Amino acid sequence: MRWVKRHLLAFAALAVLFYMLIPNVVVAIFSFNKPRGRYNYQWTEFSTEAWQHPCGTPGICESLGLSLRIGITASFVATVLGTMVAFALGRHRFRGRAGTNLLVFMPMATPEVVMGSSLLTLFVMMGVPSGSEAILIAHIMFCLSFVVVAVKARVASLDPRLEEAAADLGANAVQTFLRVTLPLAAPGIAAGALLAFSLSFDDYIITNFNASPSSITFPMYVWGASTRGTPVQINVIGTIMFLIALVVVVGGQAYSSRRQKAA
Amino acid sequence: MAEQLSGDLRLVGLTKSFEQFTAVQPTDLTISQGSFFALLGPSGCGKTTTLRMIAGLEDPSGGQILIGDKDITSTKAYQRNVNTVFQSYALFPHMTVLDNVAFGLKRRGDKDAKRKAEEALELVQLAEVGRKKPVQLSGGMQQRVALARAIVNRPDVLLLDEPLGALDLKLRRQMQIELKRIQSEVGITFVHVTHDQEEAMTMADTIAVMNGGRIEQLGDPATLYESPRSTFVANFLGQSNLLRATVTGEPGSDGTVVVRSHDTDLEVSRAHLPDGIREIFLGMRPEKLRLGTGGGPNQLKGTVSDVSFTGVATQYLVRMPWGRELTVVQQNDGSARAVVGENVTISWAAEHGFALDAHQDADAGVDTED
Amino acid sequence: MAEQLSGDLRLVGLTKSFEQFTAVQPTDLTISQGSFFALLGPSGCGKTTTLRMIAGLEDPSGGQILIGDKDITSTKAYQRNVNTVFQSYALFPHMTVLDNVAFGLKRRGDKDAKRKAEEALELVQLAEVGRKKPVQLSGGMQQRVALARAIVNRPDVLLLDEPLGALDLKLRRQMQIELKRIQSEVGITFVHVTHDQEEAMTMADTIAVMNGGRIEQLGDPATLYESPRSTFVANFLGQSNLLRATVTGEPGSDGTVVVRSHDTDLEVSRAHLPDGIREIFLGMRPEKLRLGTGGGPNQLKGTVSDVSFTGVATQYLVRMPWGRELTVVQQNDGSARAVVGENVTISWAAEHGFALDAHQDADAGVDTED
Amino acid sequence: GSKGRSPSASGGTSASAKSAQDMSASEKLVNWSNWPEYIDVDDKTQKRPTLEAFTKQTGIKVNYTEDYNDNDEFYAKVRPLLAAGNDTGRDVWCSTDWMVARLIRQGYVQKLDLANIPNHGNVEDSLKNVEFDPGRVYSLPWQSGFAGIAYNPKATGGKKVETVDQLLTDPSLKGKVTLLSEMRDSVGLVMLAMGKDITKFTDADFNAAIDEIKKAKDAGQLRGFTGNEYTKPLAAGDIAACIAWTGDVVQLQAENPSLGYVLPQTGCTLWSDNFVIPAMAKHKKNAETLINYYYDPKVMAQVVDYVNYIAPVKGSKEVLVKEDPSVAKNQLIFPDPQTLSRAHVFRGLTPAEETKYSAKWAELTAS
Amino acid sequence: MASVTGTAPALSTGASAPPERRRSNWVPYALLLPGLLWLFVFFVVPMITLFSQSLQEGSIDEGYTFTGNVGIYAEALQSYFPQLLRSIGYAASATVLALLLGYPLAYFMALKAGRWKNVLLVLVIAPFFTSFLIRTLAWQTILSDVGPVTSFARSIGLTNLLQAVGLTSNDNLMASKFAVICGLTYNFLPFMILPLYASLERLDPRLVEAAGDLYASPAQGFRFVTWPLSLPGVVAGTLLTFIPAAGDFINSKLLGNTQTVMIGQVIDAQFLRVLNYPLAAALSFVLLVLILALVMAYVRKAGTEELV
Ligand SMILES: Nc1ncnc2c1ncn2[C@@H]1O[C@H](COP(=O)(O)OP(=O)(O)OP(=O)(O)O)[C@@H](O)[C@H]1O
Ligand SMILES: Nc1ncnc2c1ncn2[C@@H]1O[C@H](COP(=O)(O)OP(=O)(O)OP(=O)(O)O)[C@@H](O)[C@H]1O
Ligand SMILES: NCCCCNCCCN
Ligand SMILES: [Mg+2]
Ligand SMILES: [Mg+2]
Repeated sequence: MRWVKRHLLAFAALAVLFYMLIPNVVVAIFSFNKPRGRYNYQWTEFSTEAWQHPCGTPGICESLGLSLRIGITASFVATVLGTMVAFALGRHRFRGRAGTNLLVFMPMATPEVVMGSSLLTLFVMMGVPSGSEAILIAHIMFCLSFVVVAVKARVASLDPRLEEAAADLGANAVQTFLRVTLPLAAPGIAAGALLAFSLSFDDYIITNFNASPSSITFPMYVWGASTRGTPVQINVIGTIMFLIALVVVVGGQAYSSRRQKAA
Repeated sequence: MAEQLSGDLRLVGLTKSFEQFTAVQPTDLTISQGSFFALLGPSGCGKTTTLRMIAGLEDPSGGQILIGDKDITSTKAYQRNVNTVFQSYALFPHMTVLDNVAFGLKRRGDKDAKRKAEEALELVQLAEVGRKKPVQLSGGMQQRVALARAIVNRPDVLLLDEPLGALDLKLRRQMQIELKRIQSEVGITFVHVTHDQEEAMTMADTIAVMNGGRIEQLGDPATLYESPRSTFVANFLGQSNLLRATVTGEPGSDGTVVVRSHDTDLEVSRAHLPDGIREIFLGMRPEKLRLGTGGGPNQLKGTVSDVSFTGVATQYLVRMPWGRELTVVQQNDGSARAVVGENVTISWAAEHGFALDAHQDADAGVDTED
Repeated sequence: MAEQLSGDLRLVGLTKSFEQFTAVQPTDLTISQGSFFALLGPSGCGKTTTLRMIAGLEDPSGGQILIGDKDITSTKAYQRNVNTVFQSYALFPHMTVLDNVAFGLKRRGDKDAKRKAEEALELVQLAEVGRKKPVQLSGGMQQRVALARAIVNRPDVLLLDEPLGALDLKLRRQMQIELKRIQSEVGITFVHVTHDQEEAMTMADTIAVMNGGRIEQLGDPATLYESPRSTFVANFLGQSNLLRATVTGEPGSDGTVVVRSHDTDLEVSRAHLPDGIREIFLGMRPEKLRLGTGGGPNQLKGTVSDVSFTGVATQYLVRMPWGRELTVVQQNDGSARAVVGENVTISWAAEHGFALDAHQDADAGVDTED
Repeated sequence: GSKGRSPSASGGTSASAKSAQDMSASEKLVNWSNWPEYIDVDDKTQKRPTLEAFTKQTGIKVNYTEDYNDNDEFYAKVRPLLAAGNDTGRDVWCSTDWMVARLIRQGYVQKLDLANIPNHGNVEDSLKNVEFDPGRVYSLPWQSGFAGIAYNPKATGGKKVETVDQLLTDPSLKGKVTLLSEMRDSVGLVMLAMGKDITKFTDADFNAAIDEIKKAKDAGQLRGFTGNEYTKPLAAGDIAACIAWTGDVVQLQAENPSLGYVLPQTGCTLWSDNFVIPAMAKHKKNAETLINYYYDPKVMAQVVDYVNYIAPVKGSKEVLVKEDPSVAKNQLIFPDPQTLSRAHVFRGLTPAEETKYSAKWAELTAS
Repeated sequence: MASVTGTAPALSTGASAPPERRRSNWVPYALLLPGLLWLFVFFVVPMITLFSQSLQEGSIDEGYTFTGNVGIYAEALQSYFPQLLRSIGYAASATVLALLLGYPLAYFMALKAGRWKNVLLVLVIAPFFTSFLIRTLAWQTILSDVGPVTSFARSIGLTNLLQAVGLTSNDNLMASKFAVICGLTYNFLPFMILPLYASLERLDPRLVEAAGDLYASPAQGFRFVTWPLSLPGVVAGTLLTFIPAAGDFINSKLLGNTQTVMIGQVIDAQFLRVLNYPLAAALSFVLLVLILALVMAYVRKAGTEELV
């Protein structure tokens, strides 16, 4: 009993973690299902068929590919733009700081429905056709704020004396930036990019407002499929993405801790 | 850039103001090449600002900085042949120790950067930690890396901003010895900022005591210590006993002058008395005072109010009839010790006293905290 | 909880092991009520661990802790009448200084918490900063707040874990005086951890020198300093010159014994020589050595290799014919100074030497950095 | 758009649809948006046999997208593009009658070039001349069907659900009933149950039906209003009973024979979904070729055999009688006059009525 | 990846202004320009367009004309006040729940997990990469009326209890207030945990020890030291949870019923089904302003000055 009491916190934490992971577990389990009809909601039979043909349903891998392309492009652009803004905010004093902060904060405080619909109104007015370009623009927009916030936190905690030390040791402004500032801000930038990618990859609401039939992203595909019965391949791809994320994050961790420990 | 235009470091009317506030008053100073120069003063007196101007990290509001004949006032930091050991070390956390040390050389395109960096690490006895990251080192080791990183560039001038401030006493003493050794080995000009006076005195050839943005006194350690020219220097550089006194007599044939303090006649060397001043503070260093009558013509009686043993020496506080306590330090060389409550006589030689103009604050420099 | 079951603090066989490693060996110790006790030792020797066990922040692996007759070994930290001044201060950053100080009183439901906290702040001369947040204070001020926060609870025992470690020398000396004053005013038991030996000697009634989880020697400062019982204590508590020697003679009528070191006969008090040992280290403190022949029967000749002026005193390194350097400290009381290269004689009185068993490391405790 | 006017502006009645340059010849492609589960699928390979055959036959690739889940939703998706005169990315889709009426009125669909659809004459006579598209100038039906009541006995505890009343009030179904977001089907069925004639009802009739549904909603009886996405939860048993479209349920019954489906005694709705070609479609001719293909009775029979809706193409029954008699006998697929007498077509609405009723319906369903 | 938690200080308390730099003054503006331009063109301008849209009148067929009709706001509020209130209520409940669930986990990860810390962190972040739609659909499966979870809940009387307190309307778990709030909580939990973790990880454990040393029981130590010091994380986490939760409609759509419709669902339907653009736009602004007002009030109360 005392043992239980002492480990109460651990139990609570693990219970919460369980709650957070249970859908993934269910998704993974059902990725090995062989549904009798067209709906994959009831366990019938073990099968690795979907794993052997992850693209076996029309459109699924195209939509995954599109989501990955948009996710990578959007997170790249948002990371570049956001990092620049974060550096300005974290490293410089200038007039209009407060306004800039507000402008960066607002997209995070705006419900997605509102953002998606307002963009649609604008695009229609400007004659920008719906489709992957429109989606990309939207994704860059809402990822930007999150990148700024993630990178700014890091930049603000950087010791400005390190840059002075670099200058003192003969590094000019460009060298100082490339050799000292950027590497030190890198974890924040990586975190921002990762966050941006996951937000873009996962977005449905804003995307839905700006998509065209030729730009079905993976979440839209899932949504569409859910109205008719989701193919097992969706579970397979969901599980693969989860595993990739685990590998990427664990790998990143291992890499940075190995760098830290470097003999 | 690589040419070694070495020479004395000269500050000419150098000054720095921040908005409302002048951190460094116009300062003229020459620091000769290859010397170990210490800048000493209380917190906020402008030491770091001065150093930063020399390094090029702060733009002077006025004046010039020269090395030899070359005016470097408007040269950028990365173009100056000056390096700094920062108080915070400012080691690059993402690089190995070796990369840290090689950083400056690489920026200048030195082909031999790695070998030179390894040599520099050997100089500070850290050859074996080159592959580690700075966080994996102790404070003392980090400090030595910072030193190697600066020295390896063979700058004309090396600036050290309280490099030992964060170390504990024992390590600090060790590092002081090491710094001295390195300086005599590489022979470049060291400008060392500290607010530990003992550190300054053991290490420097010349000390400048700064106060409120001005250099208050400049000289070799012994001269500064034995003949301070202001109460501030007297109190800041070591401890001083200051007695308010009036010059009553004329110089005698033995070169001493009689002054009167608290109804007692005391003698002070003529040489130590500024001209034309009658109201003075008579100052005596604690270690110059003797308990007993053997010390000289000057004698005061009092009661021991505190005794504290510090190992090498014992420090006594002796309360004077007029309430003030004098500090006496006596080496524990086996001579008899006084006890609290004992009535004692304090004596000292006339030449060990120094006189200061009484028109200043007797406690200036005592309490360095604001 | 509020009852004041005061009395001596006793550790009985107290020990602490972390997994593979024993940080504190079984220790017996009695610290009498109202005394100022200092725990001294190099980094990692187990000082903090000992304190944390007393505070209840670490569970002992064995042994007991008693205050008076009350066994508090298994009492929770928050139920012990013991308070700690942490090395890091550990002030609550989100509370005002006053709230920090009142924290402990409020937890015990003291109605008068605010007034008492204000008084405590007055005691440490910080009455006027009560409304500020800790970050707005200088290091020295923060340290005093931490002190007030602990003292205000009138604990049976106050634990101070290197409270001055982060302060600079000048501020440190000031705070030492203040701590002493407060201790004598409030009269509670202080257990003070430091690795600054000078601090321990000036402040404590009793000092325990710890090494590798054991208390190596215990006593009042002067005894510990003058009669260390191991090379570790001799080197760690101040500096020592240690000469390898062999006891050659029998005790003479004057109470001295003749020992032979580097082909020279030297004398040492019989009282300072442990029984039955022939191979010894003969130890002399630097301030006990005289330059010149006036010091006593023991004389060695050598050459001055370094002179360093520290204000109060001058430190000489004198190289012996067999290569080793001896350290001599001489108070700057006006006596003549030697210069580098000068051939000098060093002398000392027989009763100022101490002898240690030579079967130990002569350099133990010299270099405290690992 | 001009200032102060919304981007949605344009419209007015009887505007004519803009056409784009037809790329059919150079791009052998047609983009078709359709409702889910509305085409034949080979359950083993997940391929669509009639579509593949079409491609083989004509060399025209079909981008078949099942993104038509609900008329309003789909209209909202394409309307901004149509209004702005842009290509919607689709060459053909299947809209329900009333939506076709709206699209024609808005000028968002193009006239069919019947020369490209020689099979168009195969359309059932009853569907040839419809009110909203006299002479079938703009549209041709794809499938017809009824909206009736479906239930899953597993979830009702074996109970049959056969009346609209049960749907709306039976406490044992509380929270497990869905209606269609398609106003004409849901309101139509309720009005019929209230004894009204949906071919000529009044505002009051309409309002009364709305009130009835609202009562059920406020009581917590309804789980939701759905487009075509009711099928999976119905099959799973998460929906106990609902208003559903015939073919969907007949398809489900193949896997879940216990599923019940009834056309209520009080009456059900009958509707068609029709091919239309939107303005600015890039592959109009290919779309017409596609329509023509499906108007071959043999092809249509193949589709109907799978989707189980009512074929609008003459001769397909004959094909099926031979190939799959069980389907040919199914009243829901080839209804006899008696069954048909129970089915009614929701009357056409004036634009003003449509606005008014949709607003009411929206207020009920979208909140 | 610990650094993802960098978001935390994000919305947290006033980071001190950066030191003055000796760079020429155009540098910050050059850095800001592309990013801010992007935000301006694709966020601010659409917002203005949307606002203008809300003040137009007309119909989808006839087109809309700007009339400055502010009455629409009254209408929007009047018709959809319950949904608005419900959204705030659900979002607030989900936020509180996420805090209650997230805090122990974040605390455990930051202070007790030792070498498991990174593993746990990874497990918290990784689900982000499985589309949240897939995960929400998985909840449909898990909570299915005919699934084992619901059966179990029935057998232990949980369904009755939930029904009694009005969180469900029948003996199922799905399609209820309960399911929606659970779904919202689940979906935004990582946004709560990461900032909490970041601020708890910065917590100096010695402060908690100091509280114990000063007679604070573990509960008091938490109340007076740990909790207040984790407030920046709490503020950031609650904002990052509450804001998107209040505007969400996926959860209420997929897990709710006709009684649990949230305002996001209404806006979505008005935009994408009903095509009443002015009303939809007005509702969007009502929601936006309401959220901003709540956030401002909250942030002021919580004592955080700089938002980002
Ligand atoms: N950027 C600045 N803006 C305004 N005032 C400044 C700035 N930098 C320094 N000062 C002020 O100039 C004075 C001198 O500062 P400086 O850092 O040179 O002192 P210091 O002698 O190095 O003190 P310390 O011993 O504490 O390091 C201080 O009063 C400080 O507050
Ligand atoms: N939680 C722990 N787990 C394992 N080893 C520990 C732990 N805490 C302390 N130690 C070890 O116990 C030894 C004594 O540590 P302690 O902190 O008591 O030293 P100290 O005398 O206070 O040193 P310092 O002067 O550096 O503060 C050290 O070797 C330390 O590494
Ligand atoms: N699965 C195909 C369903 C087609 C339904 N059409 C809707 C007609 C509405 N009256
Ligand atoms: Mg400084
Ligand atoms: Mg310690």
